[in-house]
Amino acid sequence: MDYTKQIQDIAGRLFSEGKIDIFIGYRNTGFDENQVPVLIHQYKDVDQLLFTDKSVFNLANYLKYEHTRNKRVGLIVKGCDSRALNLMLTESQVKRENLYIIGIACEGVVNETGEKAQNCVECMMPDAVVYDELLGSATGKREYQVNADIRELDEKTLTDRVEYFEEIFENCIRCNACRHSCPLCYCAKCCIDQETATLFHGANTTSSAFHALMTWSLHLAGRCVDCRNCEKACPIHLPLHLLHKLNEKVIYENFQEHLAGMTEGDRGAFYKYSLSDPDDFIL
Amino acid sequence: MKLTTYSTDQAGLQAFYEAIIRAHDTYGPVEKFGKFDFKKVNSLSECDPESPIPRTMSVKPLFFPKSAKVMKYTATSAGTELSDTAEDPLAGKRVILGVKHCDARGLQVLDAVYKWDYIDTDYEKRRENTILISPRCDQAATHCFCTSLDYDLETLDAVDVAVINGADRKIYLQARTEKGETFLKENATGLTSANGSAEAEMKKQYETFAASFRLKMNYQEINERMQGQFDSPTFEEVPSSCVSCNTCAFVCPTCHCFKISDEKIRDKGVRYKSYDSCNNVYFTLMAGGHNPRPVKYRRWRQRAMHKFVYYKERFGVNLCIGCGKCTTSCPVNISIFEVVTKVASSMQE
Amino acid sequence: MEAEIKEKIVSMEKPHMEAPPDWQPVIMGILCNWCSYAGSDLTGTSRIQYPPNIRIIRVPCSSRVDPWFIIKSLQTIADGVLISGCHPGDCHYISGNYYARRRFLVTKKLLNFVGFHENRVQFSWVSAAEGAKFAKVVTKVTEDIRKLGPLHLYKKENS
Amino acid sequence: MARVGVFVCFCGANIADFVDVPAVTEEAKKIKEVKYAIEYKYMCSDPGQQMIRDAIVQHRLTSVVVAACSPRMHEKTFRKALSDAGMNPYLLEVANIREHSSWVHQKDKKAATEKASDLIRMAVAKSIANEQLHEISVPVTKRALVIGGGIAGIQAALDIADARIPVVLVEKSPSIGGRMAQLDETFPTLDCSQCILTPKMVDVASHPFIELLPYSEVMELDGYVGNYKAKIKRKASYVNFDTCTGCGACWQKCPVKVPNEFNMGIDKRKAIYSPFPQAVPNKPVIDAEHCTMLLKGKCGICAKVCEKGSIDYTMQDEIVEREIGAVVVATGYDLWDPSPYEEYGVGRYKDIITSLEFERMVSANGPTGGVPVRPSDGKVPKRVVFIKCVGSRDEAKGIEYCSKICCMYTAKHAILLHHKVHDSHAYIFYMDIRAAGKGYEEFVKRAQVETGATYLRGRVSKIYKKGENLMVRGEDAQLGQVVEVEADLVVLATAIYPYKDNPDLARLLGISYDKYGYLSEAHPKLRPVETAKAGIYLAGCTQAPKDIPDTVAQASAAAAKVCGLFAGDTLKKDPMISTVNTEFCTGCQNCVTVCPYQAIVTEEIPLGHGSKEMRIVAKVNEGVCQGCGSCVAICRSMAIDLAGFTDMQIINEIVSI
Repeated sequence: MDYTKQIQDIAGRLFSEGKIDIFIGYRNTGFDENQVPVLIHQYKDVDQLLFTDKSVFNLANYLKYEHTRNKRVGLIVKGCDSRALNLMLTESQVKRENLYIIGIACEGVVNETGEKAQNCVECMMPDAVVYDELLGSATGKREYQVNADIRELDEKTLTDRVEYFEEIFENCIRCNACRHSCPLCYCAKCCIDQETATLFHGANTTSSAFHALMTWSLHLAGRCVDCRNCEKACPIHLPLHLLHKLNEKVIYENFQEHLAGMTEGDRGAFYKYSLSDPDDFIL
Repeated sequence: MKLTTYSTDQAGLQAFYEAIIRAHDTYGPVEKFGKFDFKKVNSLSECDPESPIPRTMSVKPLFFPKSAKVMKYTATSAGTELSDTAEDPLAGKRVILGVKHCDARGLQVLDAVYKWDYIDTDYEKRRENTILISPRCDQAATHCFCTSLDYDLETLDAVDVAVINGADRKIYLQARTEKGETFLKENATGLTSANGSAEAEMKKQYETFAASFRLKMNYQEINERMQGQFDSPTFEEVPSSCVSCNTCAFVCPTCHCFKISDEKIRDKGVRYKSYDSCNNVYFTLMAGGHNPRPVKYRRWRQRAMHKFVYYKERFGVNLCIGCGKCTTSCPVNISIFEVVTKVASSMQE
Repeated sequence: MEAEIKEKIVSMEKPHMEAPPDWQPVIMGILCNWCSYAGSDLTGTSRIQYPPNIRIIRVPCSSRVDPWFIIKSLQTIADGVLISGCHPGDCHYISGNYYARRRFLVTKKLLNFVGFHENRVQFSWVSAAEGAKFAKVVTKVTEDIRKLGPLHLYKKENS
Repeated sequence: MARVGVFVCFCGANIADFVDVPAVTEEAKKIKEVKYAIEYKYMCSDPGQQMIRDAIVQHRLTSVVVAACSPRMHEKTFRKALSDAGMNPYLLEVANIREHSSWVHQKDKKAATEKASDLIRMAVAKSIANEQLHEISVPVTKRALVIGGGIAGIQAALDIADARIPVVLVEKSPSIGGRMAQLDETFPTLDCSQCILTPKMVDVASHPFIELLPYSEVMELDGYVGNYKAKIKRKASYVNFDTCTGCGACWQKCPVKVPNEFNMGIDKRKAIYSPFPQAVPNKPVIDAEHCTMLLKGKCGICAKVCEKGSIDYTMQDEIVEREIGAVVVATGYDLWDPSPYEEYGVGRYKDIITSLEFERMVSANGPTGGVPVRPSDGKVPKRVVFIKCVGSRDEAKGIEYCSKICCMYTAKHAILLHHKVHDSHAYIFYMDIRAAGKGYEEFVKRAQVETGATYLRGRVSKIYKKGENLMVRGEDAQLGQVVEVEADLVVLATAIYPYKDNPDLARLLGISYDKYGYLSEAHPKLRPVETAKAGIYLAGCTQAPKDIPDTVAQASAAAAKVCGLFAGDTLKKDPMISTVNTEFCTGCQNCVTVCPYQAIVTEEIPLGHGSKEMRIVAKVNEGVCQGCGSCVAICRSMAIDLAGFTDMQIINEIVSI
């Protein structure tokens, strides 16, 4: 998967036609084969741009910062990224008319070790769902499948799960990188930083980490697009996707919904209801 | 001072480590979620002192933990009584294996601020009671540039005991401090004394190591140039891809910003001291609502300038030690090396 | 005598942790004002007895209950949480309990996934007329949680 | 620094017997913020309240906790006590130690006492976060909109107008009167429907406080209680009502014939028509769907014959706007379509008619001059079979509910038939006879005795043709045998069903409706007239099947509600509603999605201080918000909070149990 050429051309065109102020893409770090997201402001920089299966980071994230607000932005989105973008549009965080979106029919990106990332292996919608032009050939929606790790953990006993997760929450250093790298965590001030939380969960203790991560995952329930920005950002490499995938599973099994942000206007499972929702868990 | 040196082979070293683990509270780099992190160990099999650089975390958390109790209190109508927290788990005598030299340098740099006008007794105690055993690196990793930041053979006093893989396939253990000296002597069983003979080997090893660096900077020059760079426009563009995720500060061996927070339930409360980061928007938010660093590039500037200028001005040492941990952990792979060199070089343009 | 026959209570999630002999579970009850709280009042006025372990908070509607409240309760003093609202369709605010129901299900499953026994968090629909049902529900929940023993997961230091 | 006062009540023996009140008070004194705590026999008594008032002043209390009975009991009482002492009433918290402790733990005094202390500690913690709140007052436009000009609408309009409150009465057909105008005589007194209805219709037309908008429909309603704005479409009538005298020349001459809705299509009306002789207003309208002039531009006879020149083919629909404070919805009912009953041959056999068609036939001003006739051959029927519960109470083919009025009107029909055709005989197939109501049972008896009608308990299984008559085969459950009755005419008591456009109306008004399309009341027992949306009320069959007395009663009730709403110059509202902190609001509008009352709108505010760029934030409409808190729980950035139940208050409670 390499669209470097096409993307450089498009970005060049957009700049020369004066259609955009900023183009958000990827460039090489210059130190290793990893890539840095880059915000380009002028035509002469477009040759930095590239797009390969190492273009991992979800660029929609950059639309939540002051320096892109109300600017005309061109950006590259893979399948998952585009659904995050769709949610941002639905939740009116960005204006569609300000965006020029290059959608990618994604073939999956690779992780540090060079093999295809888990979320790409399990990806249910690799094609961009919102775009001005699409690169690659769309392969369409795939069947829902339960995440491998979730299936594994579900078989564990309660006490085993307790041990497993305590490990996770103890190791969390509460740098909040997960939150900051999530395109859907765009709040002006995160509830975790507000008095209602800091008065009781201000320290970086395990219990606070638990509180923060649980709240976070519940705020993303039915919205998470599984781009795994959070997991890549986590310096401790905590398997944060577990929380989201579990929510996804529960929501799929009970409300027959998955793939957040497929259509603009869909806010996710928590913001609607059906009279026939399961009631049997209630006394 | 005269440095005691012993030599041994791989098996001997393992035995040495095992002996230590048996005899002392020992910490070592333990693999967690595919990354190394310092944890208490009870057998050598749990940890890998030779684990490759870079590691996620430095040894900093063992001296300045992510969250530590400052005090406890009980608030009733009778008044508020303070009570001390339980025994500090990190204050006891202990040995840390597999400390990278950069980690140790980090602590050395931190000493300057912790032993400055106010002496942080907790920190001091932890430092005093700890022996750092440090295998010397043979190969620089992608983002390492410690050699550019006054790390050379002479300033090895950051570690107590250095472990050196000689080019002659021997492994040398050398005390670098008095603490190390006594410790090494106490635990020398099974080691052959090799005073003097090690120096040449060490030099060779160091040279090959130094040669393996891809990143090099002229620190003096950078430092001087940066001083005039406060208003450099480069600061505004370079970190535009930063997502202010704070990771860099949390993994940095020398970042030492913290916040104080209470957790009160019913009438009992605990006061904590926890990591904070200057990349955090609310880090500089004042009670009145004014925030001098509301935008990302200003926070970034603060970070870079603090690392390469301010700290040096104040304490005479550079705050950044070139370990490359921030770059390794950065979700968007921003390299502080790249940023500062860019900024410094931007002056000529 | 009785103390001897009674077998020891251990924490469900952490079997190695044993409850002190005089341990009593604490349950946080969050009730909606119009149905369940009124129902609990009726339990009182009709003098129906139930275990004294529950502490009740009044909220206008079950839809006011943020999953936060559940997590915070479990992290502080409570060993379990009971949340109760109007029966589906009876919501004083038309649709509140429908939204709440979705949130509750996901929260319950998530908590269970990370290690909380499913009975730690329970929900019920209790109408203003169901004083007897409220007593029954509280008794059940209390007994469930007594069986589970004290909660030792991610508790605040000083709780 | 918070200074809380705690007042623990013995409630005579109610609390004191099972909770160690003095111990509880001592426990409360230990709490840091508690500056004063005391117990007393009856806190709700005058001396009790006096204690509270004095303590507030003496100890400069910042909030008050009363530990006594349920807040649902005495919260108001104690709030008043606070405000009497010059303290904001919403700084009160009630710890419910009676219903929640003493009464339910009577066997375990120790535990009950502990629990009481905990409940107090929680209340204290909450009260610390209490804020001063002030009643919200919303201005009201004192004008009511009544939708539907049937008996319900007429009654509501008259009652409201008689209270000297202006009313806008909107009726979609050319004349008010509705279903009742189609009826001949009414049970149980058999007084003529027209005779009792038309005077009211005339009153409406002539009432100084009623603005009658016939041939009109409500298109839009926005705003909130006391401050609605309604857009109403006045359909083009092509007749200038101001000059028209209703002489009728036009409709006598009009060549176009159209089935007459008012007579259930039994006879024909013209393309320009007034629905019935006593119509109000008694002015014709042109039915644009059939008028050849409007369709093809040919004809124009009515214009020629009109002496006043009132005909205007160029007339257009117009939209009028009215500011109103309250709405009464009285859109009435339709008949359920019986075609699923194929075995009855509905649609196949001409001589099967619905009860309303029969009603029109026997009506003095009806198409057949008051004599029932067979549609097939115009003969007067002698043997008439009435079938009840056609559609009603039939989950298989029809609907679950009972239409309520069929038992009575079928009895009435039997009597009317007997009056009009003396030698006739009525057979009535029924499931049950439901004659609950003043004089109803007597009326049914009268029908049976007076007309000798044959009441057959059982359902009809089949109707088939025999010669020119119909054979009705059914079961007589009492004899347990199949019976067959030869009938000249079969009358189906078809179920009452809401108009198919009821749901659209409901959506337009922002109120809810049930699976059939009946509009939903706020509470089935205690608020049967209100809807969930403040300021919108229901009257008549639009809410559920009703007979005339019930409908009129509900209409008057709705009117009373409107008058009550308009009693003051402003509406007073409980201040416990949502408020937005625009600093944190991200403008994602999830709150807008979940709010059941459309109480949240969005507004644009500057991005920062004095910045040109704007951003969207949520805005709560004080008038509409009911304070359920759905938006608060859904708000991820915690930008919305609910006064009286803020996150801080609830969390304080949680961490102090």
